[in-house]
Amino acid sequence: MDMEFRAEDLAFQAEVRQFIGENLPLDLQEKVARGLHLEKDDYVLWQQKLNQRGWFAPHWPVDLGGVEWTPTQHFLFQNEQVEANCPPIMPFGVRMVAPVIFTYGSAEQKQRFLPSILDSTAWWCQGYSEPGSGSDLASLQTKAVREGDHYIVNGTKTWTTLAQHADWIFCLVRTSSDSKPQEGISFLLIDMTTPGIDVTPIITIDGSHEVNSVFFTDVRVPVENLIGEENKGWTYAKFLLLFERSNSLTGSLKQQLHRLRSVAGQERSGGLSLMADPAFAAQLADYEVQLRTYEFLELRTLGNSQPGAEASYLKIIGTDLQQLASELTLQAVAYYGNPYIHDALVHGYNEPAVGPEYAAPSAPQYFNYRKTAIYAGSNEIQRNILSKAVLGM
Amino acid sequence: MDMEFRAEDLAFQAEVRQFIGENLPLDLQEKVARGLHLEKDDYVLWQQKLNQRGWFAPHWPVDLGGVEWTPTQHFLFQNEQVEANCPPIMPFGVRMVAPVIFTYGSAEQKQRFLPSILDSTAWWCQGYSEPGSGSDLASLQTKAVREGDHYIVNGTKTWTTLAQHADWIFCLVRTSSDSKPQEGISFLLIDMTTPGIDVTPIITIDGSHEVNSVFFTDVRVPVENLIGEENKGWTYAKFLLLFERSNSLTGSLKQQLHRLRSVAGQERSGGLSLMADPAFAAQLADYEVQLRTYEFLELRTLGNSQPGAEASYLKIIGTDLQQLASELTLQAVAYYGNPYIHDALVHGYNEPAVGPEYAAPSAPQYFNYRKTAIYAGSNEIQRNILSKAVLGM
Amino acid sequence: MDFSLSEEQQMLKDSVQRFIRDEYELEARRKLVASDVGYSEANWAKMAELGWLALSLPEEYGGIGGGAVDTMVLMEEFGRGLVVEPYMTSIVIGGGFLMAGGSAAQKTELLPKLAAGELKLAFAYAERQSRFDLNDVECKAEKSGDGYKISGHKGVVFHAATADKIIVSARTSGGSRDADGITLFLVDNNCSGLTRRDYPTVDGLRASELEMDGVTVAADAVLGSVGGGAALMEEVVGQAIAAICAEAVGCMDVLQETTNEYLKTRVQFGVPLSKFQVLQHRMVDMFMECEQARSMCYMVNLKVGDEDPVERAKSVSAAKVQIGNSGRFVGQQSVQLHGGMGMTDELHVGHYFKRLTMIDTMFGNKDHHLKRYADL
Amino acid sequence: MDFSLSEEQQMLKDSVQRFIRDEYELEARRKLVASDVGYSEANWAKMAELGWLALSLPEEYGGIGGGAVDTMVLMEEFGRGLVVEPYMTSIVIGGGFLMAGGSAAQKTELLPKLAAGELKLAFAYAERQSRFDLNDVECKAEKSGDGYKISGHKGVVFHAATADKIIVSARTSGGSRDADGITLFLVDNNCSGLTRRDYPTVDGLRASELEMDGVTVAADAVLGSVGGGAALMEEVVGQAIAAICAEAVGCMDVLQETTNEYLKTRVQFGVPLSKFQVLQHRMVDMFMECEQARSMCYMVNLKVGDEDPVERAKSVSAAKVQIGNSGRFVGQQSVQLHGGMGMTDELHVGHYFKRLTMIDTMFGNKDHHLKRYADL
Repeated sequence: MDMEFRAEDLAFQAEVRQFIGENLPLDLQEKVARGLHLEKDDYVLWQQKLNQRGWFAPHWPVDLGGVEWTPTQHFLFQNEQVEANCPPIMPFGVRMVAPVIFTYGSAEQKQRFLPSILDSTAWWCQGYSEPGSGSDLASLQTKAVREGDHYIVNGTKTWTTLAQHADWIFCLVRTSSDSKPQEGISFLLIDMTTPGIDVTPIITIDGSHEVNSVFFTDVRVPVENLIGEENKGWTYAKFLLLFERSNSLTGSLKQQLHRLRSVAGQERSGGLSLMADPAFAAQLADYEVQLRTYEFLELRTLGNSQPGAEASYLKIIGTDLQQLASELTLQAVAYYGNPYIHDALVHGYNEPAVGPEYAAPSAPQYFNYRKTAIYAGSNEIQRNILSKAVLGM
Repeated sequence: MDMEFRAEDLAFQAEVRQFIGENLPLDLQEKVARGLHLEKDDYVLWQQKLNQRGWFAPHWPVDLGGVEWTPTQHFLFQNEQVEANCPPIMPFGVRMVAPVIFTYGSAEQKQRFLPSILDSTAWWCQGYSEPGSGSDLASLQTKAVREGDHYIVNGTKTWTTLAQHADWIFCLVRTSSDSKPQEGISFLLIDMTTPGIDVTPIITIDGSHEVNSVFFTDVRVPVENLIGEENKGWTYAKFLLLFERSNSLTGSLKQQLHRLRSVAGQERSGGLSLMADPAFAAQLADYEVQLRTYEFLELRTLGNSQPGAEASYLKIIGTDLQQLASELTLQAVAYYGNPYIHDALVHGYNEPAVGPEYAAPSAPQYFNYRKTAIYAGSNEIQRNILSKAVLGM
Repeated sequence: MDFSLSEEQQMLKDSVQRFIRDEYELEARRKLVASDVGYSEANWAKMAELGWLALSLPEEYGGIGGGAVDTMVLMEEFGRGLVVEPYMTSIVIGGGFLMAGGSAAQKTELLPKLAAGELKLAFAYAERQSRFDLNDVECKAEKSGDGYKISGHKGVVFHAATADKIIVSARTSGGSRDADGITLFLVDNNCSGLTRRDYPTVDGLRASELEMDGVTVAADAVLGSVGGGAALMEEVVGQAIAAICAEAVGCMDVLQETTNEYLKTRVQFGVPLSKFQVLQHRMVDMFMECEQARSMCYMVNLKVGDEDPVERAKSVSAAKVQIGNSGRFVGQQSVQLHGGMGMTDELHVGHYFKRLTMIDTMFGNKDHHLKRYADL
Repeated sequence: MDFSLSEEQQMLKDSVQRFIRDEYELEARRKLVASDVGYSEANWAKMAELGWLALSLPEEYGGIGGGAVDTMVLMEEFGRGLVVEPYMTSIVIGGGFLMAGGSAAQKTELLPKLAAGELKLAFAYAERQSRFDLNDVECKAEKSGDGYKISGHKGVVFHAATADKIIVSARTSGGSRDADGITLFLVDNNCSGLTRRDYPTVDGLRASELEMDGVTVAADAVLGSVGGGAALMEEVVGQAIAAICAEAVGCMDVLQETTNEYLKTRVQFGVPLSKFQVLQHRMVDMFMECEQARSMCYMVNLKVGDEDPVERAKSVSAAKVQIGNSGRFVGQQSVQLHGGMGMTDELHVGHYFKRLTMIDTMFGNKDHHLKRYADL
């Protein structure tokens, strides 16, 4: 057991820092630091920079564009990104559908889809949830009926994050209703420009447009867009869910903590900094202890390249902490959590801020982050999984 | 809506205070205040004093020895008792079996059993739980088989509080296994001196002997000791459980708070009183707010003479607070929660205390109070009840 | 001791419930929130007509002379309806200040108008540095001739844009955080030297930042005694907290009922969600939080007029702590148990959640009041 | 970065597990607890023989030269067995003080005996008023000839009765709570002027109150520098906390496993308790607390030797907070989920619960360390 970073790790860290310093535009960095809304172009710009350096898909197989990093290097890489306020990577292509494609897809599919994911020219979204299928994903009803060389897809997907930007959607569809719900599901890749697809925004309680409903009416999808075997999609779906849940959160939690500390340092209470208020200081310390615990919990699982049950508990604990940090930040800004000027959350807003500039995103982020305990399998579902998979109950 | 005590209420309160002042022995009062173990004689003494004044069974029908008090008077009476560190009333006779007897018993049973409950010459205990029947009380297996004028009882009861002092036990026994578990249960009153009854102590984690196992081997119980109808005992059992759960806790919670404040006022931290420590002060204030909430929750239900679902939520919230107060007290005494000298918890211990005198009962009480969330239907069972009875889930 | 409503209170409750049913369907409210002023003048007129604006005001000035419990009955139903009209700022706070500190002339002039719906008031007290301390006042009022010149900033002044007069706390003597030396002024909204920046709030209300640069007021604009504003604020803000607790209880009850209903109808894994024990217990916890919040709401409304200032302050702070904790739990869990649907602007769940979140902030959050309770 | 055990550590772990299996069945432990000295000298001799007493001591003085992680491996298994021998006080703390502050003469004389099981040490630091502040020391040591005269009280000194020497913190200068001016002394247990009152503790250990009335020690009884005891205590108590965290992790894991097993076998309402979703989720929460506690246990044992004192202190306090919180939850819920059975002295559940409760108190509870963390 040891915690040392070896010399080559430190050299790697320095290399990453230098790269970020030379490539991340300052205004983009500021946007991230201030918690403002990011545009599609913001994500794409940074993803392409990373790709030019060969660092966009480090977890992919090397022959497809991945890098042979040690777990420590992966950890350092992600940490540096977040510390430096780089835009987050959109996971739907590179971290979600790509592993499915390179694990279960055909040679043609790999050739066709992976390059545009790597260079971020194709934006993907995820067609899993449906209005009637939330926690019970396997009850999904979107139908795909084979007609010659095509599937005809009908149904509705919902909570589809950033579908408004998407070129492609990966979908779970029902190709058979004969047996157990899980057994009749297939995994389809669908071009968003196909006729019959309709994207409708869902405005969430924070006032933002992040998710959508996607309606499919007689959408014709070529059979070559089927991943693996027909009716075996549940296997691929679960594989992907593990990746979705095992997203490392230490970095973004630290970013939230930096912001919280910065806000609290500027807020006043009884003529002093809010940091000097014993009740607030105790809550902050408690949060920091929990975050440190989470970090070491994550580090302990670093070695496991194939995420298992720990994906579920990291998801539960990590999202609890995301919510807690956003709550403490909202508490810190006191009355200035009230003002809501939608445009103030966008970079380039030219009016002076109402109250302190840092206050504006606090309430929207708190409201928005309620989603984290719901999406990718609610935290209740994660506990169901753990009680069965780990505790054998 | 109003919170005023009327003039007659205040006069009543003064009367109760005067009575306590004139009748409660000082050494008994001190024993209660210090949280020491009480002997059987301590309970009996105070119960008999109350009975002499006609105040031992105020909730009974007037013709049997009760008093026509308003809910406010009941509240004031109990509050004064606790504020003055009177010993608690042992509920098994007067508050538990007696209402069953005067509601469902025969005239003969009333005549035979109620007087000795009133004058505390008979000590009762409760034969409900069994080793295999905890939360699932209706699964009980103790059998009573009719043989002429007697039932022959065989089986084991457990967690029987203070059975070592008991003259009588009221028991749920199985008289039929034909139908649903609830339908074959009968309610028997059993003389503890009957041959075939064996009482074995159970030592609990705090080191005390409060509960027992009671073994029945071919115990002959006259049929006239059956309450109501054979096989209908579940109805009487549920009636009694409501009384058990609707025990008012405000008074004893306030007593715990007094003790906690007194302890914290004497403990030092950083050269000051522990009360001046911001973290401790915040926890204490939080507890006081919760207690005040509980008090008003209880007051709101005062008017309901027949306790219903509120018995369950008062039980959950009240026992949570009992546990929390005992935990804060243990925290307050710091290292002096460690020493464990069994005899120091008994009045009349002549050695000097280890550390401050108030510290000795802290850890035992904390450990002992874990029972409160388990007994009388665990708090999980109470939530099951509420979700069905109140929320219709 | 008695926790039941009088016949008049029950009638008032029924009457407000009818109003909510008729005027406060979610779509109707959404339109009000999106409108120019952010609420409906027609509703305000109706509230005047129904006597609600007069409810808590004294009979000798055109009021009905109701007490805290009457206001509580009304506010609870306003909470259930997520009412956006400025009742709290104008009647509970504005009216409260006039009753507690107004001169005979001020009462005679203003209270009848308030009761009739012809006058609206707002209360400007928070400042950038003040956090929740009412006595942390840097805004200055200097003697100028017979009157005063007020300069400084006030933040997050609810319903300032539509108020005729704004009650402003300013320092006439003493240091930044002294209790002594704070004076309250009735300032005309359109007076010179006053700049307002209006904006919507996350929970669908309106508020403003005020900049005062030598706003001139006459001596009769002083509300209460010169330098004695702290005690007056403590009293009236106590009443406001008691009222907002009732609003919160209304919000919580709706969320609890709605969520319970949702769990019974939403089927997953072949059964209604209400059959999952974990969700049953969560609902029980929500239910218990509602009952506890209601208990403290009754408590504070019965005690807010207590003569002992320590007992009064403890009651107010204890209630605010409980309401903050209960509101947080019920709000968060309502969203969680609704799953994705709870995250949408389309359902009313999120709107109640947001309102409850902001109620915790109003007049000091739970941390502030816990500390205040501990210090009393 | 690497969180796996070395081959030697794995062998050590196996060896302790065998010892626990053979010697620490619940009944055997119960007898030790009820015995005169409260533990087994035979076990102590066996620990010496197996090299465990020498594990953390330096090779040049008869030790094995192991690090914090080695001690962690051992202590975790001791936690699983609820071992009552005075390893923590004698070896981790006593040995730790000698290594960190002992003179060459003290090391040469005492460390080999410690490693061989021929010497036991205890540590007397707490006082009636000190709460968890190591530097709140009123016990006085005054210069007397070449040596010192020590007077004062020390409370809850673990395993003092069976220690040969007691390390005592006393004030040689400065005010009651100054960090400067505290000196540590090696005091013979049977010296004149020292009165001991011995008693059992709630978790089955032994402790004593010490009264010192002019206890005379020579100059070479000073451990470390005169007046420099605070830094020495900070260092060694940090190591002790790292070790006790491992013990707690062992306790928690046993409780979690036992409770899970119990739920699977205990049938109520016709099904095992493990089929109730509420209990499933509770068990998951217990499991997650165990995993979190283990993570922080690794963290603190890897960082307790960090050269940066702030980082070291933060690591120690953060770990103690997490262990306190996790231990409280796991302990309380183990009893709750065992129902009535969990309340009995007969089952081992309560014994682990009591030990975890007292571990939270040792060297400062979670509140103390949360404040210390915040202040760093």
